[in-house]
Amino acid sequence: MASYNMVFAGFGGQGVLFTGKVVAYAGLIDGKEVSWLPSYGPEMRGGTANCSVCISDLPVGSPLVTEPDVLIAMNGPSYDKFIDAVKPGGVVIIDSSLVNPSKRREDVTLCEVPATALSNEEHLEGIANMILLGKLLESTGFASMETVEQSVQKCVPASKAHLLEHNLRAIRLGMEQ
Amino acid sequence: MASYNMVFAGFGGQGVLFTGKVVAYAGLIDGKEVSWLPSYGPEMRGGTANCSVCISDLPVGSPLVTEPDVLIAMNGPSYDKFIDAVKPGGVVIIDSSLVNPSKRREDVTLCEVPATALSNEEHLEGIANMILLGKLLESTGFASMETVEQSVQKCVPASKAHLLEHNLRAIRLGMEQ
Amino acid sequence: MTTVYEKSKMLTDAPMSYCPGCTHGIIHKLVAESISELGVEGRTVGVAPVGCSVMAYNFFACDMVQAPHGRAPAVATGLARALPEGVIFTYQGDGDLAAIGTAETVHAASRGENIVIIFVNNAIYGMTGGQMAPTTLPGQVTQTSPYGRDVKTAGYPIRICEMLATLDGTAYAERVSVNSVPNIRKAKKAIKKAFENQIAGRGFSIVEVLSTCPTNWGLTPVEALKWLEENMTPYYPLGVYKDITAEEGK
Amino acid sequence: MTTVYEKSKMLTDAPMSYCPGCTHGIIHKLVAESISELGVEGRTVGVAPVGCSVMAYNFFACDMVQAPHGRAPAVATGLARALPEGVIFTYQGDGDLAAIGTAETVHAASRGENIVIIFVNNAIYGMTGGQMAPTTLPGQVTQTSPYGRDVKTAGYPIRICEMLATLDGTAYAERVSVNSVPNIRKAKKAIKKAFENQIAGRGFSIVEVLSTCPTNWGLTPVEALKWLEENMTPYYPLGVYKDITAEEGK
Amino acid sequence: MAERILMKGNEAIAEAAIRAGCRHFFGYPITPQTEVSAYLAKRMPKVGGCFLQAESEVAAINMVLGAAAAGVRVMTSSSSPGISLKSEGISYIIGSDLPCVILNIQRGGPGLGGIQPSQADYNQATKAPGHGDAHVMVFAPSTVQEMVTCIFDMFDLSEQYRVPAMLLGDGLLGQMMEPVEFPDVKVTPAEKPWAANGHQNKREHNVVNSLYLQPDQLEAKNIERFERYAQIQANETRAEAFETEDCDVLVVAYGASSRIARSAVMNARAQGLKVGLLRPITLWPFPKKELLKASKTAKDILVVEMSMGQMVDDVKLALECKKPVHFFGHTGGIIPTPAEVLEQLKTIAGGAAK
Amino acid sequence: MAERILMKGNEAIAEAAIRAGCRHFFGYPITPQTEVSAYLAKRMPKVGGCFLQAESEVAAINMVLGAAAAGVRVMTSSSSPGISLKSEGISYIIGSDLPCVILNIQRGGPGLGGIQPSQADYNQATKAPGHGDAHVMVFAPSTVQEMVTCIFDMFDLSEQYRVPAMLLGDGLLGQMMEPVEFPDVKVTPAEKPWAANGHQNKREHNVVNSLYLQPDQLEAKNIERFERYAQIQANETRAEAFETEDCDVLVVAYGASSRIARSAVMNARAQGLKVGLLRPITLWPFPKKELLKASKTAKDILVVEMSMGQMVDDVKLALECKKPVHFFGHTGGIIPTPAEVLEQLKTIAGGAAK
Amino acid sequence: MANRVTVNEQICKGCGLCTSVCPKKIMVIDRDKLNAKGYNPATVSDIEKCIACAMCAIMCPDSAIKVEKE
Amino acid sequence: MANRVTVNEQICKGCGLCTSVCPKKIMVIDRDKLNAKGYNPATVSDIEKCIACAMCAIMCPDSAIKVEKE
Ligand SMILES: Cc1ncc(C[n+]2csc(CCOP(=O)(O)OP(=O)(O)O)c2C)c(N)n1
Ligand SMILES: Cc1ncc(C[n+]2csc(CCOP(=O)(O)OP(=O)(O)O)c2C)c(N)n1
Ligand code: SF4
Ligand code: SF4
Ligand code: SF4
Ligand code: SF4
Repeated sequence: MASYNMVFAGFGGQGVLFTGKVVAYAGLIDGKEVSWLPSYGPEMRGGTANCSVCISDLPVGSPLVTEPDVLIAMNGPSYDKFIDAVKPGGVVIIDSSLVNPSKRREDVTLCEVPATALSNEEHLEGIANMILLGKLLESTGFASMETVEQSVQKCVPASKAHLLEHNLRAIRLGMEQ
Repeated sequence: MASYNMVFAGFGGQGVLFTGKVVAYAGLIDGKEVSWLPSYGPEMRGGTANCSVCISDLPVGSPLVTEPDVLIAMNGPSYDKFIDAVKPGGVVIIDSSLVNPSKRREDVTLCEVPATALSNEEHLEGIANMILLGKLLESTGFASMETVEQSVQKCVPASKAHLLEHNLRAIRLGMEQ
Repeated sequence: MTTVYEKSKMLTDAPMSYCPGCTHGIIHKLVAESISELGVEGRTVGVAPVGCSVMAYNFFACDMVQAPHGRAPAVATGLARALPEGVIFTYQGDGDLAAIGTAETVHAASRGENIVIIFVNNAIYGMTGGQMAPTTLPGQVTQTSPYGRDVKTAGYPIRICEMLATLDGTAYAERVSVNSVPNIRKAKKAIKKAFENQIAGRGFSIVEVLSTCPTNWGLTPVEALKWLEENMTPYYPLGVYKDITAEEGK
Repeated sequence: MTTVYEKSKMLTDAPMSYCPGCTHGIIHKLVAESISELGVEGRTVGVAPVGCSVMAYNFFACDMVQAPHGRAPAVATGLARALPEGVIFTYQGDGDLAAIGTAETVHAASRGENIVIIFVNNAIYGMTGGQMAPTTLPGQVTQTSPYGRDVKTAGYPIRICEMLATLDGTAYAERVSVNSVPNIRKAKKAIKKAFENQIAGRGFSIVEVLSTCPTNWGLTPVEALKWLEENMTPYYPLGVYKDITAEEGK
Repeated sequence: MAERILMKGNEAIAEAAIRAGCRHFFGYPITPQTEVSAYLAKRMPKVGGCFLQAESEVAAINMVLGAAAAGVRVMTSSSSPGISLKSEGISYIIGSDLPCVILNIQRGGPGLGGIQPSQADYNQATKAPGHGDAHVMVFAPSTVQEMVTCIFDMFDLSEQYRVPAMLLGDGLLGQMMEPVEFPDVKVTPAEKPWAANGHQNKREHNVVNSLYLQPDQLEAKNIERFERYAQIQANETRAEAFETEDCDVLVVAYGASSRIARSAVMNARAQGLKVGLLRPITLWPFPKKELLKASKTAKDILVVEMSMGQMVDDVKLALECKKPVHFFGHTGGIIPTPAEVLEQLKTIAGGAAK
Repeated sequence: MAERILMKGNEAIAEAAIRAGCRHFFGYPITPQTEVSAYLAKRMPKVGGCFLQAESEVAAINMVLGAAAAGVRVMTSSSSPGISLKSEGISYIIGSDLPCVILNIQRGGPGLGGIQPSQADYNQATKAPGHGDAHVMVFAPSTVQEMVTCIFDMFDLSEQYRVPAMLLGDGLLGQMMEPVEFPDVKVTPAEKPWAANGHQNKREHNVVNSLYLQPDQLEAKNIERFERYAQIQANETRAEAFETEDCDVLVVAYGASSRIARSAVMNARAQGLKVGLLRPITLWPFPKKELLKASKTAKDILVVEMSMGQMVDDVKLALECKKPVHFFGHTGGIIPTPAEVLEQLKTIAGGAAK
Repeated sequence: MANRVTVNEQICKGCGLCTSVCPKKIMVIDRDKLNAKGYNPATVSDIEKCIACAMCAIMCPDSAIKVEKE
Repeated sequence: MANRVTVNEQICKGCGLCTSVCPKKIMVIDRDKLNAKGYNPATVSDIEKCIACAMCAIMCPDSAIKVEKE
């Protein structure tokens, strides 16, 4: 696949922007052209947040993904908002602890991961997003695990380096789902 | 003469703008096209003041007179500033109590009226300008005395109506010079 | 059953766009209740600022005008001059009123413009994501004072009521807080009094309301109330800074 | 023979553009003498306003920047931040400082910006031909208050020193007058002190100088001095409104 | 018709505004338009109107916003630097679809520049009166009398289209006196059901606003406004043609410089040169069809402006670059003379003859 | 070359400014450019620089004026309404011949408008950044990397020509992250013998000023400045041509919309349509000769903008109206999609084929 | 019969301000419920203890609470 | 020998401020002279009476006066 156009969406605070950044960085490490674009503005507060990520062999045109190949949805409103836009044949990954997919599409692959529940069980509180990232990795192979590890290292600020291992464990957990 | 392009110049306070206005109003009363344009800005304060007046049978183009047919100069700097611009054959009227015409031109008619001295003698203090206006009237005939009388009436504010007769007397005095 | 408390009719049904627990909402209620109780909804025109309360025009059930950032007092002046019978108020944040709008605020006060200003001081720029405001406390961390407000380079907070009280045109200036029910009750009295002044043509009234911004302070709504009390009130003492009716009474 | 008084070397030879008897010229002298006596001409940068003193850049023999109307304190802030060793001052009229420049003035003060402001209060807009200023006295006739300033519609005069004294960032605020030789001597002391503050890095100093505008007041220069004394000083009391060095001294 | 009296351009505007029903004026002093304020400060109290000197141009334009939102006829006045300061407010007024009248009695720029007459704010007025996709109607009268008639039209059209109207004058027109008479018309301001003037518990609450956080709503609003712009462009262009029927060279000039150009054209005709003048009275909308008509026989176009040449592009575009467009002008406050323009005309006519 | 890292456009600009020797920043918060300030608030103290949040945009631009007058490299940043507020100050900076860098990370307008990406301040930036005969250099990068290179150039060119430089970005470019690397160049700011930084009793006193009360002096100053403008127009135009050699339809687009246009062109080529893209990098000076070259084979031109169509006129003028110029765009914060542009290209190519 | 406290659950943002001021500690956040906007709304745990002081309602920024007295 | 007071007549604007403060009333406007700018300059009528107090010079807005002491 020459390019991935992904949307990461959820409530503010769930780490969807961070997840997108890790993915974009992985693309960069692999020498691809990448872009990351957040939604911004007041609607972010208390509302939903989302970002577009493009990974491609060619320079990225519009960084705004309007027809994603991949959708990661961490809450119901986000699922509802983006599900229709997903390209036929695309991949949709949801945190099934939070999303109850009202509408189902036949022409996309739906991966339901109870990420929040899992994170609580596995003492990975607050990083359900990384579990979903693992699932993304597993289902699309957009990068290698080594690349993603490096990427996480880049993205986790020095002050939070102690959380690195947690993040990686969550990703691995997600890959197994 | 189809048109008069005049410059009235002197120190601020000598009434050159007012004189110009009386002349312009006279033109208006006679059914001519007229314009009046003051110099403006900070240089007016303590410095020289001047205005351009056009009287014409045709609509006035530029109200700024750069080549006057008529120059009324009430102080030395004004004379010096404008004398070269006067059209050959033009009329130059000066208050000879205040202006000592350093430079003289052969190709213009110079009328020297000791207006300030006269005004003091004749108890017409402060309206030397009107004496010069009389001279202007006499030497160019740009309007009739009746017209000018009406014009002065228009221009003198109601609150100063008592000065009207003084003004007219000054004009008549000027005509006799 | 008798109703002890319910939503004011001067508020529309539109859900408010504020963050959970943001006291902007409380202040909205007090303004709405005051106008309602005075029975002047029909001739009131409010001016919304640029700030988190930019959409106040959707929440108040009176006619509303949205003003450029900081210019609400000027817009209100235009309204007040055009509508001599109008009850004109502005609702402004601290960035809006005390930074970009300083000149408009000072001059509306100095002119004794017959308007009410509701000044919401939350010590930060809420809408744009938490930058330093003129009212940000010394040492307070914000997006643009990441090492804490350093008064040596970023200057000192401005106490608006104290400053405006020096102006002859100011009829009434009081600082209140909405961090507790008793304080809310006092705030309500002050706001209502400001509107009474306006209706009586007494001129410029400002009520400065200490308010929270849990989101940009990085606190829970309840923690934010406490932070306000412990940090803001010492710097911004509550009380009446000017009141010409009191002076007249003397 | 010993020279008792002569033109300051900090003034250029350019003849001043002020009207005859306008006290702008006296204030220029005091500024120039202060800088000269402190020996800081070489590192001084002055900011000229928009107003009759717009061409101050031609009269002071130090580096000068001409600022947009009212923005001299902001321009001075840029200069002060760029030139930590610089001695930065602005010279502003009342329209410039107290009307359009209100926000810049208040915030430069509030920031404790290390600059000197020489504020020439002549109760009118001189340069534009005599319009009402924020400092125009109640009842005073100007081009835009032809029936006398009516405080009900045009508002009240602003007392800048009193207002700025409420700000923590203000180091020094004094009001002086140049209507007599003794007052000129006091004014000189105040201006020099402001510059001393600047050099010592004490922050924001403002000296408000009551000044005449014979031209637009419609008075002779000598009458104008008297008018100032009789009308302006009662409304604008001379004196020190803030002085952190005095407070430190206590 | 009433008596013709001599009046300064600035004062005539002020009087015209009052007669056009304007009872609210907010301004800040600046040369060369101070007479507008001075006149209204005297007159407004006599007619029960409001003259207020604001603390700044920024405050003044926002007072205008407030008064316009309340539904009254309102005007403000300034000159070049002050108009720049107003540009945020103007953009808001446009975005809020409010009517009002704005005067720009231009002076030399950029920066503090000078105070003598200039036409160097043409681009700002016609292309970018503020940020965003935004226009105001721009009127450029060339006589004191025309200033008066324009003011009446501006109040009416501004209300009709809910687009602010700007009078682009200059120090020459503002300061000069000319005979003027005031039409004796009855003014009927438009109904303003959208005004924020108190709902009196009789209607839903009105909101005057330019914020649309949803891009599709903002786009729709802009498209709707551009439809009104298109109507204005179709119906409200104004220009005067002078001696254009058979002209070889067409001069295009507006406002003060058109007066000079007109003299030059007359002198040129007197010398046998076939030249004419097209004088745009509206600058936005630009009078394209009038220009096309006037330039039919012309081989060359000469644009005369008191700027470095800002209208030139609009002339080229209107003519689809089909004729050579020359420029002559002065800037910084220098007023071109008829003789200079005549000189240019001779050179061009000479070149064209070859 | 240094490492490529992922960075937001706004942050990359801020970092680039620091590396280009800028140690003074004055700004006022506004979406969507707040990251510039946030970044510099953190970084400036670490490099001994000055980050100051001004009380308003008006104050900020005048602080820039002061710092620039003192001779240091200085930058300010805002978005559409804030740029309008700065227009008086910008005109003063131009009139005072001071160098500086100004960012406009555009959002939807007019008025408060919206906060989503827009390109509707094109006219303001290129034709009327303030009153008077005035221009700033306008750069319109289209990637985060290009933002960085532009910033370096802007500081240099601004000093070289003593003309302010504006980066005309938008919310999309400001908010997105892309890989970027910072060139490792040694910066040498120009000598500034004119600076008002204290004469140290070693030279005559310097004056930084834009006032010239004598019209002839003001005109002379303007003419001298326009000579510098002419040099800039001759030497500093920049544009990128993509697939233009044999194109039937040429798309012209800058900044964010050029990215979309580029995708559309690639897709169109894949479908066999002969289309190309000319992407102006400088908007003023407008890259005329580059456009003429790129459009040689083109029968039609399509301008794509995030506005109601503001660059269209410049394209027409550059081509002397010799080719049909079509327009497609969205405004108000809507970002056009490559598919929409492709659709337009097909229609035009179809029409052209007929 | 008890007093009545009605929480508009769709409007409530679960901020907890009401719970912090209730003198009887009967206003609580309902962790088991989630409204359409994703918030856990407030609810009254034991209405019998309610004294209809309306502190909760006065404090609620979103006017989500109505209090009626017996 | 007397003190010396020099008035720069070309710079003087004849405003009369100096004359108004001279304690000896010896600073006067010379109505018979007119400088290039059209002003009657100030002059000292009787230098012998001058006490070199420099009041005139301090008051002069145009720095037109220099005072030297014996
Ligand atoms: C001219 C202009 N400058 C800046 C902004 C961006 N802006 C929007 S809201 C805001 C500050 C809001 O803070 P505050 O007034 O304290 O209100 P709060 O959001 O805290 O309620 C700013 C700077 C703008 N919209 N317009
Ligand atoms: C933006 C702007 N607005 C207005 C003006 C016009 N203007 C020039 S000076 C001035 C006021 C001068 O009054 P003041 O500051 O009191 O100084 P003074 O002339 O009395 O010394 C004004 C309004 C201007 N140049 N720029
Ligand atoms: S950002 Fe702060 S002020 Fe704004 S709504 Fe949220 S909590 Fe309230
Ligand atoms: S107008 Fe007034 S302030 Fe200005 S120089 Fe003349 S007297 Fe002085
Ligand atoms: S205060 Fe209001 S919004 Fe907050 S939890 Fe209680 S009912 Fe809900
Ligand atoms: S004070 Fe100065 S300017 Fe005035 S009269 Fe005396 S010497 Fe001349």
